[in-house]
Amino acid sequence: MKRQVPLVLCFVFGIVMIFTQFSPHSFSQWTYQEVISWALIIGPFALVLATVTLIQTHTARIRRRTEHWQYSFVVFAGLIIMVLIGIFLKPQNPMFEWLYNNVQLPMDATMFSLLAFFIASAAYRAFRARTFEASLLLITALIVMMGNVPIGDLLSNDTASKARQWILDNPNLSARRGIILGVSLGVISQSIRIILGIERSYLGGGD
Amino acid sequence: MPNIDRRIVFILVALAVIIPMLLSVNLPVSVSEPTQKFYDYVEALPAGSTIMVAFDYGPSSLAELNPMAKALLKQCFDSDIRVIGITLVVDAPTLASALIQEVAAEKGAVEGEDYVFLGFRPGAVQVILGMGTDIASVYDTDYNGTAIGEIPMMQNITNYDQIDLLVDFASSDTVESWIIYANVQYNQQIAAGVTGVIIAQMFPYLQTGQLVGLLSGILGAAEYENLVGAPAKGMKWINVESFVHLLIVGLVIIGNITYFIHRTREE
Amino acid sequence: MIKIIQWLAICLVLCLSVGTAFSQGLAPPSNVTAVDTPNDDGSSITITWDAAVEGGGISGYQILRRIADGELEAVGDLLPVGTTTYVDSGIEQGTAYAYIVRALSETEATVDSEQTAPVEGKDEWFHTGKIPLFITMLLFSAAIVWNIYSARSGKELFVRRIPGLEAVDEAIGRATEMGRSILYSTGLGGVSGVATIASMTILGQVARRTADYETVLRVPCRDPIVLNVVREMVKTAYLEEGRPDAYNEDDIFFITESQFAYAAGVEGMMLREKPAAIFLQGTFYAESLILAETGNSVGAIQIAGTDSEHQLPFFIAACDYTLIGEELYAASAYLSREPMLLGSLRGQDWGKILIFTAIVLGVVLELSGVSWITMLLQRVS
Amino acid sequence: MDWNLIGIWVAAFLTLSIYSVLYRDNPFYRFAEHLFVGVSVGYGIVLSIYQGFIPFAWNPFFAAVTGESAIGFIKLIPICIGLLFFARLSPRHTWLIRYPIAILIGFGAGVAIPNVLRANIFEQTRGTIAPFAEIAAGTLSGWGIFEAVLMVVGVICTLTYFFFSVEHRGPVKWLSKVGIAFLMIGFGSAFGNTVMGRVALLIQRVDFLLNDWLNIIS
Repeated sequence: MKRQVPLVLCFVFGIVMIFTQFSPHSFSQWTYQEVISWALIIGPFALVLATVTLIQTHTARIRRRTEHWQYSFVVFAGLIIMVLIGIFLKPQNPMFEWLYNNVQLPMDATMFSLLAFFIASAAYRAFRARTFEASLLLITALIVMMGNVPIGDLLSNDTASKARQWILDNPNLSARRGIILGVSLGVISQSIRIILGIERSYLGGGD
Repeated sequence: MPNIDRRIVFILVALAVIIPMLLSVNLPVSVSEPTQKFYDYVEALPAGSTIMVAFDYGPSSLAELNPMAKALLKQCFDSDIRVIGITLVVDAPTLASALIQEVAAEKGAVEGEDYVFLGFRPGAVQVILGMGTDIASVYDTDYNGTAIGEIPMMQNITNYDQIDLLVDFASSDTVESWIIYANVQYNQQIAAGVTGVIIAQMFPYLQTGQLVGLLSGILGAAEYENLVGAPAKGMKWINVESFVHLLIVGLVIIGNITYFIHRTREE
Repeated sequence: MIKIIQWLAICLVLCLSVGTAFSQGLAPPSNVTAVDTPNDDGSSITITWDAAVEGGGISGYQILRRIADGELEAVGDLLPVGTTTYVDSGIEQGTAYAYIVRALSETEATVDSEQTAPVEGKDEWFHTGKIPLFITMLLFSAAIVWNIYSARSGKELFVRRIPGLEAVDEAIGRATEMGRSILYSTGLGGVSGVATIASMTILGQVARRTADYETVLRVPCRDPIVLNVVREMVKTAYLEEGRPDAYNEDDIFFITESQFAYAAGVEGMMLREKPAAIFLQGTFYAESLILAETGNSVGAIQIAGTDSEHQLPFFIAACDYTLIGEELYAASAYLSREPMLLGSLRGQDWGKILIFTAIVLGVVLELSGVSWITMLLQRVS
Repeated sequence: MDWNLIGIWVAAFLTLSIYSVLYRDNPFYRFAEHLFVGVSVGYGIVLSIYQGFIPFAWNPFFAAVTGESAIGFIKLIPICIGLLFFARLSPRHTWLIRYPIAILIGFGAGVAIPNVLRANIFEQTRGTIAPFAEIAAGTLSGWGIFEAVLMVVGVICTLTYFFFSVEHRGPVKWLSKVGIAFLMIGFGSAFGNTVMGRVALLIQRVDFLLNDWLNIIS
């Protein structure tokens, strides 16, 4: 029950999904569509579970008074306000949109923009031409960076953007292709192992 | 090695953004081939064609993708191309809906006739596959809850067969999903506008023709604004961007010079 | 008199026009066939006919169909001249349809082809166009499975040296000498990710060595399920090395599921504890640079490994050693010597040989004007 | 009350709170960071209920209950599978969570195999060979021929680098050395492009602060 059934389920669903892709029969197509919509239904449950875990973690932090435990209340406040307004007034409600546009959106964008600062700091402290390979990476990066902005063309008489385009189109493309081919083989081989029940680590440890 | 406080570098970055922005510098922008191809493909569509636009990005990528999405929408509404907006990303619908409405209001496009926004459905791959047979099987209503059967422009649209081009504005692996599932399986023509982070991995698909065109980050946005003839944020930001790139290039060079001096001294 | 001339004129025009029609031969479309469209779900019938002779006066075609002895009905729009096939996808399955192709001239004269035999749309169980794909899939699966079994039956499988891995012992040794801790992050991925699985396998091996040296191994986790699996693995490693006493469960802990908060947490740890060695193995996103740059600034030996392409440049630039993409998977096989991993690694290499062969053969054939490899790889829609 | 204006002030406050971490960790940053976690999770829940659960599970199921179309009852299967996720909350029944995970993983693997094989292996191999047809037809310039050859060399060398079951000695070593050079160029391009993205975000935030909030630039 604990190990065999999941392995069988995994096998059956995997094989069915493979088969339906080789079969244009209307029954296969119907099955395909139906199972796809199941995956859409199962998804939200996982999200709710993740939220429950989040709530548990923060409740534990408050209970144990770990460092900065007061901020866990801020997490709850954000969560509850968003959920209450969203559920009762629907996501199209102006109040919900206001919260999204003025609270979530600016914070999300700002968080990621912090990386611009870190890149600059890393550029000064960490990016060193220590080896031949590292130098190649650095030089390409500099060319692409300059090719990505108009000032590069202004300083180099239009060669920067052409060089960037050539690099992206040629050596970059073949490297990507090599990676795509290799990683895809890895993904397919893992998928085969999963369907055949050889790879079981997703079941976690225990019996 | 002089290990300066990284906060000094942070201040330099901030200045490199603020000063050029206040001075509003203007540098000429040329147009790259993938952008031109994208533009030409859309331009060649006859009036009354339909484009599906997937707004697959959240707030963390709006700086790069909003300007290009706006430029494309302007072009579509100007040349009577109908737009179906969707998204595969959970934090996108509010942002995308606002964006479409903003451009539609400016261009006088009518909701339900010139454009429709269908919103978000979970399970990216399943959504893409589902629309291959029947869009209504995935989206029974639009974002506002109007039944799809009651939307005038959706009357003659069942699946990808009636969609002339799919444009994916993306910040993650969604372009690959669109290619693997919509292009390979349903032969849907696809063009993409992507963030800087994922540009490099798009080129294999461009060469095989799995992508008909590509806009790269804020530069692509500036180029497209240029082509459409509606300079906006993209053009303005790419100029500021120039100075920050110069600063970073300078930092790398200074860093390496000090590194080499240090190394020679050690030897 | 005028009337007669009028009549004559009309007659002349009529004769001429009939004559032209005949002389230009508004011939009926020939060789009209209707067959069930192959490789579909029985929802369409394909009609084909021969192209019209040039200058035959034909300006277009209209497809007509009838059910048994029913009325003729027009299907679809007028087709331009030059068309030779039409797919009628508006059919009912299980009903037989007979088709007629009607040719139209510019003067709106029409001529019908002969009626085809009635055909039905049929469901197909297998898409014949996908046979190359199917065979490749079976071959590759067989290669993987065969290699796994041969590895399990005790055959030694060779894995090449992986540069970053030699540094593992060096890093652990250095941490031991300096009496500082080792920090190991399994990244942001969930338990089913290929990279996370590989990372946890490597962690198991690192834990065996730290158990021997009694070096502190700290593992901050982002996913609660990963946390449980990691604890189990590290505990087993310590047990097997005979040092269960050295295992401290609190060294493997949950930080938070939020991306940047996790990064901030790990960054804080680096700054406070100044670990001598840092392992960043698994799936990483934008936070990769924050981690690698901070690690660099505290002077730790950093060994990174990820299959997240976008983050690789940052790791390569800011870390001492980086396992690139597939190398991460290979490293887990190399260190653990687990037959399943070794076997599939070799199976994947066989796949690569197949791709090599296809490319080289394809290039040679293409250059000599033969393009069947390209045809074989052609997409089927 | 002008909600628009309040919104801008709130957004500006939160933006500056997050930037304050660049100086050092402080209560403003911690407040913003925690608020961010709560709000984004809440947003995700609301969206997946309204845009996922209701249209795909609730509506068809409701139609089945009211007798509109009995096929909706089939949705009970995925709903039950989804409910099994909650088994994790009970230590004794945690193992039940393997059922939905196994289904999702099996589903994903099954969908992936033919598609990845086709799009990433067949298509990419074909794309590598395709330019040689143009060479044979004589439609490719000298430079184009060089690029096509470079492509094949790059792909083969990169793949050789990822070849694990032979020792990298002799010619293999050289091929993989060339491969790593190609890889580095690839990563360099990725780096240069990533910089563009992150900086664009920063510019957008600064534009917001100077333009929308402080109204400095017209």
